[in-house]
Amino acid sequence: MIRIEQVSKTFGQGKNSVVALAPLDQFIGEGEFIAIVGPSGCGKSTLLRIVAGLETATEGRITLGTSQLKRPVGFVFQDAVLLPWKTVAGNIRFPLDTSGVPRKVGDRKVEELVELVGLQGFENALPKQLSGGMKQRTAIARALADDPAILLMDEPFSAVDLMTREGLNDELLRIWQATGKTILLVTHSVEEAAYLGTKVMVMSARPGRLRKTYDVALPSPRTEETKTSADYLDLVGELKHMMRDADR
Amino acid sequence: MIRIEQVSKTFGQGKNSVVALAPLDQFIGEGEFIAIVGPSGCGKSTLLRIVAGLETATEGRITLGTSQLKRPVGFVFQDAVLLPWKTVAGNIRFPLDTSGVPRKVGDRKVEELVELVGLQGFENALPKQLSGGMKQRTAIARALADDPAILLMDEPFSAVDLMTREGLNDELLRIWQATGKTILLVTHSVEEAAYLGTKVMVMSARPGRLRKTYDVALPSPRTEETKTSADYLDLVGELKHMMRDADR
Amino acid sequence: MFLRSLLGLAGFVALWGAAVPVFNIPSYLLPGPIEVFDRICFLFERAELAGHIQVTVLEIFWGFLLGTFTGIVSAIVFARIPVLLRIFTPLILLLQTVPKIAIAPLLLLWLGLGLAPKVVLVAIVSYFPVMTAMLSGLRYIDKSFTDLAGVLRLTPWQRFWHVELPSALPGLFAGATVASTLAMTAAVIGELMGANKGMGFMLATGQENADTATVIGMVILLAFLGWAFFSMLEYLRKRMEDRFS
Amino acid sequence: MTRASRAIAEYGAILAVFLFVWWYASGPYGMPQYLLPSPQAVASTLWKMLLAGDLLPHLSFTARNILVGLAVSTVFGVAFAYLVYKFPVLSETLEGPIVVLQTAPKIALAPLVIIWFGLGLTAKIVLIFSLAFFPIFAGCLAGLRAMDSRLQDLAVLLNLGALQRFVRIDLPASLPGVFVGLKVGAVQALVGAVLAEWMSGDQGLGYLMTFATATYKTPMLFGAVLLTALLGIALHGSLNELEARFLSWNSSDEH
Amino acid sequence: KDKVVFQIDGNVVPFYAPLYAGVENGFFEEQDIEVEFLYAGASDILTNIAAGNVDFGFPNGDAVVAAAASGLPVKVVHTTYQRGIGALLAKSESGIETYADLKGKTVAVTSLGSPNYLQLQVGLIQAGLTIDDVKVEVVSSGAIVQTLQSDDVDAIVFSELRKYVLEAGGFKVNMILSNDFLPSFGNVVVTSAETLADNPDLVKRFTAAVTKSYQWVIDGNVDAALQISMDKYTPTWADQMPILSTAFTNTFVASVWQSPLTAERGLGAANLEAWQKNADILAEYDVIDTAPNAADFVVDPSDIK
Ligand SMILES: Nc1ncnc2c1ncn2[C@@H]1O[C@H](COP(=O)(O)OP(=O)(O)OP(=O)(O)O)[C@@H](O)[C@H]1O
Ligand SMILES: Nc1ncnc2c1ncn2[C@@H]1O[C@H](COP(=O)(O)OP(=O)(O)OP(=O)(O)O)[C@@H](O)[C@H]1O
Ligand SMILES: [Mg+2]
Ligand SMILES: [Mg+2]
Repeated sequence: MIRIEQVSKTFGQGKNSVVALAPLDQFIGEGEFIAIVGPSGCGKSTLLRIVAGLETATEGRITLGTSQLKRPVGFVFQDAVLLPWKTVAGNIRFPLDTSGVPRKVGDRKVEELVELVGLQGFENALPKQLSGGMKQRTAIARALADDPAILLMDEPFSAVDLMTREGLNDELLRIWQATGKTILLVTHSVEEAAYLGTKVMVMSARPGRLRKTYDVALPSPRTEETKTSADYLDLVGELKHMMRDADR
Repeated sequence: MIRIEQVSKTFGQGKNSVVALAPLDQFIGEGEFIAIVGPSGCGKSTLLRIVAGLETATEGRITLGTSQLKRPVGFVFQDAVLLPWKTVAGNIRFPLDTSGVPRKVGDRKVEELVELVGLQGFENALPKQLSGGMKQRTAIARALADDPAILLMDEPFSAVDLMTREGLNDELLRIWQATGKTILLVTHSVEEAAYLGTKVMVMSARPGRLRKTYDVALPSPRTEETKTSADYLDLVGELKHMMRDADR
Repeated sequence: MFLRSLLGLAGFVALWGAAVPVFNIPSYLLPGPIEVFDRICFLFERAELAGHIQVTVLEIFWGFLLGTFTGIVSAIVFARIPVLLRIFTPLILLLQTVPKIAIAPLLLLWLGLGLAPKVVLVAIVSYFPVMTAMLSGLRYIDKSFTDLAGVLRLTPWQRFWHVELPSALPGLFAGATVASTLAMTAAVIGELMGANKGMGFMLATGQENADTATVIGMVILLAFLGWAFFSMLEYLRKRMEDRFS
Repeated sequence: MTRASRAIAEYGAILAVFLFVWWYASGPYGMPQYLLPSPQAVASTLWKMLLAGDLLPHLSFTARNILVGLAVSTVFGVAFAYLVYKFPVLSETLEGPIVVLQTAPKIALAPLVIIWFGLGLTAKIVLIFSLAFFPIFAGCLAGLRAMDSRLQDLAVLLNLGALQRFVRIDLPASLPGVFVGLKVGAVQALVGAVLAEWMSGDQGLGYLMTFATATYKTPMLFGAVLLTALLGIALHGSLNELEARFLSWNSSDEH
Repeated sequence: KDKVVFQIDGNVVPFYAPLYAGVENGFFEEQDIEVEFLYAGASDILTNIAAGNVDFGFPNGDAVVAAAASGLPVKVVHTTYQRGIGALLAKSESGIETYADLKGKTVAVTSLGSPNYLQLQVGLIQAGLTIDDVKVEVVSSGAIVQTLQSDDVDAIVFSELRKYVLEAGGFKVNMILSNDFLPSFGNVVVTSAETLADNPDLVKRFTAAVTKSYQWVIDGNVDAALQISMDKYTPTWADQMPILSTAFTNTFVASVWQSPLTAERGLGAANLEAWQKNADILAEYDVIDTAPNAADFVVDPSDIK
């Protein structure tokens, strides 16, 4: 459960200040999958960072209702953020190593995750030897490694091709359904938002504010068929319309 | 004009070597707009970097037939690469400053470009104060600044929202038509590839090789209508099919 | 690498050997390599040079260790609590800039005549480059790494060991290299302020006696020691880099 | 509290503590004057010297030598680091020898430097240079080596000439390292200046110290030491200020 | 058995051979004293003694006067060198034979606070010149001899003993002893007032051992003492034995360690008048603010109870 109350964020002071986020309210229940869409620079990353506790809100309050106190959230950063001195496997197992998971258990988990994101054969590659998409997939695997109750993902699939993306979308849905995680996912693809989310938050630009939150009334589990259903197509259309509007 | 002859690239040596690019041939005429699609890690970035001279091909030859000898290519990197000590305006004008363009002329050009990528009001922001999409747009503006004859763009629109992306697509088309640049653009969106390219190169993964080059027989100039034309939709369908195949 | 250094060394010695007769340099200004070599052998045989070297090496070893350790630890503390940095900076600079010879009697008074004052002196001078480098490494650490550490709720120790140290490592090694050279100088200075052992003492003896061959001989031995020190640091650096990859 | 007033408060507090401890040690605790003169004695000595015009010439002499030496060291340190960075072959053959040269104790070489370079200003600058060069060199080199390699791609793409590449990309990118080197180098320059004056000449704070030591004018000795330290603090402060100005883009704090 | 730290001015040089020989011959052992030699500059030695860092010191007399004038609680307990050994040294080929010849020349001293600088001033004044008639350079003791050798300066005012070093280096040297116009003392044994008051017995035994050491050398053992020094303490000087032997016999034995006074009262005897004169001159030339009372810091060895 995440309760966002009147959270706003202003960077800088005085004349040079930028209002990244106007006061924003949102309640996110346990096990919900929230997709966030909005124009570039509208404060999506900022919102996620505030929820993760990386940025303090200028005003307002965030309440995380999670029992997993030590490491409440997993985070996929917009730009991967891999430790350059660690290999793919090393990066993925980093959250495990730092929370004292036994070596053996970690090894198994890493192997599983490498396969999930399709990086078999690159376990021992260093980040500088990876393509953009491969870095991003490593970061996704890392965020999943220690099974956080809340998963915050900032455009996790932006650098991967359509096929991989669809595969990862389905994997994410599967994991979500199996574990009941609460997920916040920022994306630029309204199709993705509609396909994955239980709710879609549409934000508008400068100062970033929540325009509307859509409840997605598509049946679960979602499959390829979902993408051809009239409800889905309607929602996508509506979201696109909304976005075009939001941008003005 | 770019002639790619039997170009291949292998990273590393011996057991750890990775074949990023299998021998690849492609002729790209003056003023063509080539879109490149392919799964993550198939060597798209590598190919662009070889064309730009940032990486030497293990084998084969690249010939650039351009009169603009000093600075033949403009490049949009997959991950922005801005000078962290320069502002948005400073980054955009960097190619101008370093080629001795008079201050005044540069100022005007920068203003124009800032508007093109929608960063008005952020001219004096430092990269660390920008959102992901804003960084990427700054990088696009910089690549356009000194009007290179060849433009190499590595997923330039991956971090911007759909609306901005469509706007930038149309701007790019306009610039291309007005200036007759040769453009190579890597994208994960087959729709984008079909909409923009005169040719679409489809690559397949590991080792990256050229699967097929499609000639796009859509009328020019392309407009919103193009996106509803049967030819376009056919091409997109075919490309998607090809991609699904390529991935296996 | 080793061979190349050896070649460079041979070239240097040859140049030196040639320059002395060619430019007719009197030996009280610059004795030839053979004379210096003879003198070193002589000192080994007759003046227990090996014992002197051992004393100096010990001083450098403990002092460098102490200085580096406090440098790293205090940099971490300073980075977390900037007020402390501002408060301690003047004192640290005072310690660094006080001519050691000027306060020698005070040091002896507090630390005695043995190894301790020399070790402390070496520690003081090694401290500063290491602390400065570490502090800079921590200050300019890539912000996204800090974010990662924040998200993973790393403990301070984990944060240091897995994120901060590897990031700061290149700068830290540069600092340690600088510190190593200063450490050697400090050991020698320490021995000048009241000693009867060590290479610095030997060197002062040579100086006092206008015995340029001994002075140059000591300088060369110290240089060898410095080279060994540097090679050790390089080795360590490579090992550390492996450890963190 | 504003930045300035906070700084004044902090420095005031630390100064007060420092003076108190000093006063206590030299007064009530009973350290004899010849080991540790009281702060009052030092202050009054300095004040008398200042009034007699015996202080400022020494101070400015030392300060000037430090600045000149530091400037020369910076130019050569950065230039040399850049060469070594650009031509890795040089690094293999030169870095070791440079380090080794550095380990030669300056205090031992100081007399030789005076013998070789005479008694004038050159010898002093050479001595300062021999101390300050290496930290700057090492810092700059570390800064260059830690540079984001993607910036090099940008330089290649824009076909920048050697000079532009240095001024516009390599130098700014290596500045964090350069500043580490400068801070350590500044302290070393100070040590070198004092050492040089200690060895020869009749001007400067270092000279004042030898004179005071030989004549047991301990208050003067401590006064000179204190002034040296103040010079060091001023230099360090200016470098911090410069760093804050030039590297604001790089610091992680957001103010 | 008492362990004492004995800090000697400068460094290990054969000029201290009597002390080394005394230790090797067991003269200190006989007094139940074990000596550890330590080295430093004169002013450091005196500060160390005052601070209690070391037990005995062997600095030059001028430094002791200056220290006493500054209130350091130090006591001369053995006036080992009965006169000063400061001297003006110039290469013979320079033609400098008197202070008058220095006009317009460059002269090096180790510090403007050193007694040598005072000697230079007084020497010039007595020759009808002033300090402004020469160019003075300050050069550290580690480099001063070389600056004369390399002709960076025309003369140096330093220790008489350097004459032998220079001659060993093949230079012909002219020398003017400062003591002739400005009485002072070379190396003397110093201890702290506290040690003297609390442990006079130790001081007595120590000075007795020092006396015995010097007496042994004076009694025809110059070469033997030098040999001991070369064997254990100053091996690098071995090839200069002949010169040193001459120097010892002609200078040290003849007129430095012995004087009419010592013939009367034994080695190390204190001539309080001479000390007082030394102090007065230092005060007169502003090296020290006020002259201390010689009786306050100089003790004749025979007076130690
Ligand atoms: N550290 C910072 N300092 C100052 N301004 C900042 C900072 N970080 C973000 N901003 C500003 O806050 C606004 C929102 O940024 P944010 O990164 O949240 O956008 P976003 O919605 O994630 O955009 P994108 O889709 O392009 O990533 C932007 O205008 C940006 O300039
Ligand atoms: N510097 C390098 N060293 C070693 N291997 C590398 C290096 N750069 C790229 N590779 C490898 O080359 C292959 C192709 O990489 P490239 O970056 O060209 O892929 P891409 O097609 O751009 O992928 P993406 O869409 O994910 O960006 C990858 O397998 C990658 O691991
Ligand atoms: Mg963002
Ligand atoms: Mg790529």
